[in-house]
Amino acid sequence: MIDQETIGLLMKGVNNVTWQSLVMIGVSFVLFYLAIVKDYEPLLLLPIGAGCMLANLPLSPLMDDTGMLKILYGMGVENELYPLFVFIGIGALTDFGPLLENPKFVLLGAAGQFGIFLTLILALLMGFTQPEAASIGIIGAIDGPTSIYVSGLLAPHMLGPITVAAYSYMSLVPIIMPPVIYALTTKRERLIRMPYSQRKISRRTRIMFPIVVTVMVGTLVPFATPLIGMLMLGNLMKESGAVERLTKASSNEIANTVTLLLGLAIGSTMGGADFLKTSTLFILVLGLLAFCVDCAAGVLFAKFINLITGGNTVNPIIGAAGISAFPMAARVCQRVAQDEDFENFLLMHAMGANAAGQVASVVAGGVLLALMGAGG
Amino acid sequence: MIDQETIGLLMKGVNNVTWQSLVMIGVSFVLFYLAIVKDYEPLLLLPIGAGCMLANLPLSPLMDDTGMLKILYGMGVENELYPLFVFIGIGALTDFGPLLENPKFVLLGAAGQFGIFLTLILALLMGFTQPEAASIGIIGAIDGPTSIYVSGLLAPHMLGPITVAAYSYMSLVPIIMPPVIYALTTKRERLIRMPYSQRKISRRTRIMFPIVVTVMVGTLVPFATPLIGMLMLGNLMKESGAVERLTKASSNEIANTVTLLLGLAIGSTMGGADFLKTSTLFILVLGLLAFCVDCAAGVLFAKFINLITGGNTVNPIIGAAGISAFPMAARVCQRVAQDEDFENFLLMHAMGANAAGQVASVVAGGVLLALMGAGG
Amino acid sequence: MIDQETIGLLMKGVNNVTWQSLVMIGVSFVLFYLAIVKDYEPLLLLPIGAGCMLANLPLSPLMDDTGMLKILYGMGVENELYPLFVFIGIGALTDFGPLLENPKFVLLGAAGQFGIFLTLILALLMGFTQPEAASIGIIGAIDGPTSIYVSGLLAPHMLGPITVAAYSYMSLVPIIMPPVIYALTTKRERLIRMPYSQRKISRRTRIMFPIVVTVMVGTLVPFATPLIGMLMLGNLMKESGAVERLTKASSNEIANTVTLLLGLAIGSTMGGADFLKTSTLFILVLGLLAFCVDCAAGVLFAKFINLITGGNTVNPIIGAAGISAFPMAARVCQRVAQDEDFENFLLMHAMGANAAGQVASVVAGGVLLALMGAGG
Amino acid sequence: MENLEWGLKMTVLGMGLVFALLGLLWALLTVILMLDKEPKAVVSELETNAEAERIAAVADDAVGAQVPEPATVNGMPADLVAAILVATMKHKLILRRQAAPFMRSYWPGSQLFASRWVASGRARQTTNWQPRGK
Amino acid sequence: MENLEWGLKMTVLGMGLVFALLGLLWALLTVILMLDKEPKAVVSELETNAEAERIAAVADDAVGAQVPEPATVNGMPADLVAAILVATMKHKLILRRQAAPFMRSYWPGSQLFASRWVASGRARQTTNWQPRGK
Amino acid sequence: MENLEWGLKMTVLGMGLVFALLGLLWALLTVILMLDKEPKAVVSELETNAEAERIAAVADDAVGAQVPEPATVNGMPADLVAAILVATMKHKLILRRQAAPFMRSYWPGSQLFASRWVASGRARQTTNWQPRGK
Ligand code: NA
Ligand code: NA
Ligand code: NA
Repeated sequence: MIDQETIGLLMKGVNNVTWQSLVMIGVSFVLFYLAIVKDYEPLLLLPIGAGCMLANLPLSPLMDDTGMLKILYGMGVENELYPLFVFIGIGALTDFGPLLENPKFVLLGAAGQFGIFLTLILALLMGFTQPEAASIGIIGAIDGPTSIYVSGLLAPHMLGPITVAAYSYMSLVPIIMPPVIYALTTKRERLIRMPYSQRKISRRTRIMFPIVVTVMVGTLVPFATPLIGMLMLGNLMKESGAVERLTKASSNEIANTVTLLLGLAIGSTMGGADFLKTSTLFILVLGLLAFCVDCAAGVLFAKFINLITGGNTVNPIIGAAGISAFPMAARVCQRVAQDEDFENFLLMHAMGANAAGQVASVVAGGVLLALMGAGG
Repeated sequence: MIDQETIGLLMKGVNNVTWQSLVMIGVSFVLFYLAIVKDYEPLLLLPIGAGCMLANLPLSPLMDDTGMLKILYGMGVENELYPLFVFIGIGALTDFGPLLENPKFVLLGAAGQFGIFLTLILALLMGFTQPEAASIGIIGAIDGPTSIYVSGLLAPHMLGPITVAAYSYMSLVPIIMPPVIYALTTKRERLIRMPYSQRKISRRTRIMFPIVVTVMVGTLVPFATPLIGMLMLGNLMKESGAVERLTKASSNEIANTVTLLLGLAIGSTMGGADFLKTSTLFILVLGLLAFCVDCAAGVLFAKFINLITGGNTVNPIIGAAGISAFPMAARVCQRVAQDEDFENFLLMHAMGANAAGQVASVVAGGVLLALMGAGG
Repeated sequence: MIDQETIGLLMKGVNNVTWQSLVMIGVSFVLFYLAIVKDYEPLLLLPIGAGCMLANLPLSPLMDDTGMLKILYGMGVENELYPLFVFIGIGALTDFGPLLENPKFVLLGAAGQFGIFLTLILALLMGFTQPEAASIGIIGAIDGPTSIYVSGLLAPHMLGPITVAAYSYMSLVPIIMPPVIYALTTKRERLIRMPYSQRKISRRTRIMFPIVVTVMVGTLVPFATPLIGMLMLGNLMKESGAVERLTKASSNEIANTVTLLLGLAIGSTMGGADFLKTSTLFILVLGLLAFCVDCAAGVLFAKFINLITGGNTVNPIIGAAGISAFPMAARVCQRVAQDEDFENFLLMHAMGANAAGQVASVVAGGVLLALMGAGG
Repeated sequence: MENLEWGLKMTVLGMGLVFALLGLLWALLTVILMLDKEPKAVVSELETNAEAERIAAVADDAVGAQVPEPATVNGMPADLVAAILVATMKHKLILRRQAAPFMRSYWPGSQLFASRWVASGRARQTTNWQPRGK
Repeated sequence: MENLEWGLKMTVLGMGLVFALLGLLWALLTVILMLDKEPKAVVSELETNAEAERIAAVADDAVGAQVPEPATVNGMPADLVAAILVATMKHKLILRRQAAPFMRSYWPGSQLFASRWVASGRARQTTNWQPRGK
Repeated sequence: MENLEWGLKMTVLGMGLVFALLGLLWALLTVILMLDKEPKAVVSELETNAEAERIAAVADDAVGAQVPEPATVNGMPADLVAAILVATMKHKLILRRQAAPFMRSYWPGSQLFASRWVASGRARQTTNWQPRGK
């Protein structure tokens, strides 16, 4: 009654287990560990881990052409909808006030993008193609949605490791930044206090900021329009104070739903065949390097400002905050400063640099896309 | 190293700025001003402004075939999903009790749709095509989702100005209605008091109302089924009291999300080439006229009732409330009445007429579609 | 002026009323009655009723190829997205602790799936095709999303009655279960008390449970991966405690929205031509039978355990809880037990069997799909 | 001219249909309400108004429902007018009560004149006032 | 007949597989729980029941989880029964305490019989009881 | 080598553009701020820090914003450090006040050092601090 054929069909699942799928399921366990036990960006890494696990189960119907994970991928990763929605939510919760009070800090944000390009060169030398190298470099923006957006356009086959790297390293800010700062600054520099001139930012200016940035960046770097446009849309909704319902929806319901779907879809790209390559290891290493170079460039640029202006007006610690991990990078800078002198309060300055880093990393992403479009 | 070609590519954005796009970005600033400073329907006009701005930035990737704004348009404007979802939310927050207590007021709602057809004639005379004229007329429903639904079917190329007009004029209710009322009524008429016979509306009746309306209107005017069906679905969910979770979701999470996406998508239709025509100006003027005619027709019809019945039982002020701007039109009527005699309380009567206007404008939308389908 | 043609077009709606559509609108009223007055799963049955009503109105534009109901169907029923999202939400609110404290109860869950297969045989004998018979049998899982998922794959033309049956019978748990229990147990058996050994379940175990179940079931029955994967994803998010935002979104915003859309889409499949067949009656009767057989099998299996182990350690009442209507089935068992002896507390044991029933019915759904794929 | 004719035809047909449909609705509602047999009762205008404000306040939460400009009466803030009004009505009530005292379940105007903002807050507290189930 | 045969085959295979899979799950869970080495403790039925009610109350929020009819015991409202029950148990406790007094961390039944509605409210307050992070 | 050249070109162009764009932004912001003509005022570092904490706490709600490890200063919990700090600053203030008493709208440090968690709670209370409309 139970014939050979039936047994064969019933054992189909077990027969299709491969060592790659087992390893990838192990990788998903690592992601669960990082997310749950180490608390590394659990909102992203847990769904990514789940997507990875479900995609690597043998013959997973979720990965059919009409499977859920494929549909989720098509719904928002392929067309870049998810990262753009996430950006609306981020914009709705980011206060650019600290940057507006000290607009000169925008340059620190620019300096903090140097890691992108250095890593790009290294990746090229390691044999990655130009779009791949650019995608690896963008990890140096230390900005999840930007990394997903850019690499989704340039090298979708590397989306998995790049996203995992971007979000993991965002979580490693408190671990990676301090040694870089200590290595590049003297105690005397770290003790520099920065007096604070408060300037009341009018509501008009707060509302004009997102509009001006969108029009300026969008006109000069059209490739950056989606990223900067959505970030600034969220900010405009917040600062206008007129659409609280939409602001709340963007930073809560929409952000939560999209994050879950995004994580699952990204995780589903982590198939064994694509992921288990030495290139993945290189991506992780290069991404980490990009992050360190970002911090270093920021610190050195701050020192360079001091050199130029001939005074000790900028504590180089805050140079390291010129990345997009807002507001964590700023907090870590404050902690490093306070470790030297617990009456030294740099947080507001660091927040300014950090907000600049948020804008700068989006701009850098757009510039990278523009150069790649122009490029080669 | 930086060759001519690269520079050309980098300047692509600036080179593609056109005067039309600049003007349209200016229009988006006007929309921001109306939304934020004047508080005109900010939930719609702010996202519309943002969509307009982002669509008119040079070479905006958001307007590519796979660009976010195009996708949002396809997701819910092209297939009319957004306005229908918005209607579920409106139905979930509309209490038809005042209408049920005085069902005769439904006729005031009918009178308030006269502007639709008068404007249609004027638009025809100005040279608009028949579907265009019908779409302009529907602004006279003073009902955002109905206008979007009808013009999305008949004249999608005019969706931008029609939607902006519909929502702007909804906001102008407190400014436009009073002079029309004053012009058409005598002081003696405005002083008419309307005693109120309260009737307890049973829960059964409240639940039967949306079902009866849906079946009746849907059977007689199939073109109105989507609009009336969704409005009444929301109301049924509310009155049933059995699905609070869904009622809440419809009027909050879903409504907020859809409003944001709808606004962005509508804004994205406002390309310079389509928008910067004299026809846009005509649309705005004719829409305003439609609104005024609605109010006037309602007031005159109320006076006509008094004439027929030979008594002064209906204060003609409430005739002006027979439009769909619920509950604002009713409130404005109450204020006008109270300006004459601050012990005159018409609000409940006006709310009845207003609820009727909500139903009537949906019916009128369906009738218009039916006649256009039948038409010509 | 109003010519024959115009009148004909205006009467189109009325002319297209058929007796089938009238009957189906009547069916939708019955669904409203069950949902609102009898409080039978109103979250599902009210939207299903609304979908049914709207789909059966004459010439309903909602049922066009680009009509809303068709779109909602394509968005989540055709590709099975809705039931899978619902499962994430169910997983996020299900506590498998009672099962973990008494893992032996998993077998009661297995026994509670017997109705599926018995009904399948009966349906075959009545002349249904094999996929149809399997779809009818799955009503015996007494699990809405599983029923929708399986029958959506095997017999989408029967989705309407199967879903209605599944959710209605879930609501009938308090009415159907007690007589079955009384019929198959003696008073002495119903008086059996079950002492409770509490075991603290570590957080590690709670987190490992969903992962282990997913990997095990997914590997052995790939067809069950989507169902079990989403149920366990929700549970993992909950138990991890690290992604509260996503857990909340899954069990609230997402669940509510999807439930509304799912109900409307399912309702829209209930066209007169498909629904008004004797087969629909058979489906309803067979589904009810499946449910009764489930309960009976659970009770008998519990008695069988007592027979094997030679003691009266298991109160057979809790055998009836081995279905997926969590936690209602468990509560009904507790009430039956307390009706005999109001100091008899079986709830925790029954919850264990009930949680097992939840897992088992998903496994049974996957097994059924696997056998059908293997099958015939 | 042809267009004008078509437009006039649309207007006649359109307004005719709208009136016909809403007239039919009126008839249906009247029948339904007759089945209900709920008694009518004349209630004070102040109470009716407060109830209407409550209903309006719930609807204010709808997308596209404008929260209106602060109400003014003859240029005075509505709250002030309301206070004057309540005082006036109270006075009338006292006169009426003195004229013909009798027991009532509640005094007309007892709910006073709740400003829209108060009414709105109250409405939000009590939005889910429908008892669930039967 | 062919159909019947196929159906029986499905039943045997299907139930066999379901039992086999859940049996395997039983084995796996037993192993996992053995690794945990958490001690077992006999606890009062009342406490267990209250805990079970709490779990059920959380699950009640799931879509498709019926909120059941109000519980009755032999036709009496469950709350009344619960009160009687608690009184009975308290009495037993006192007898037991008098017989053999000793210190316990908590008295059986100390949490009393929380009605489902109380339990439900409590559960909602404490839904996020899992500490975040480590 | 060709790749290296391309990479260097990308780096120069890329960083050049990023700096150019942000420099332009700097210029624009400066112009906008000049139009504002809001006065600058030197404020106490403690107050500034508390304000910065408030801003950071709002941003913590963004997806992808890590809630950081509990802050420590030289291994001591930040709260303890804050307490010491406040005491120290208070002492300084007293000394300063004794040296040159004068009226100020508020004392530097008067808002004290709010720990991040306190600041966070406050921020959440006051998130919608922007007045609606005009
Ligand atoms: Na960055
Ligand atoms: Na209207
Ligand atoms: Na089941």
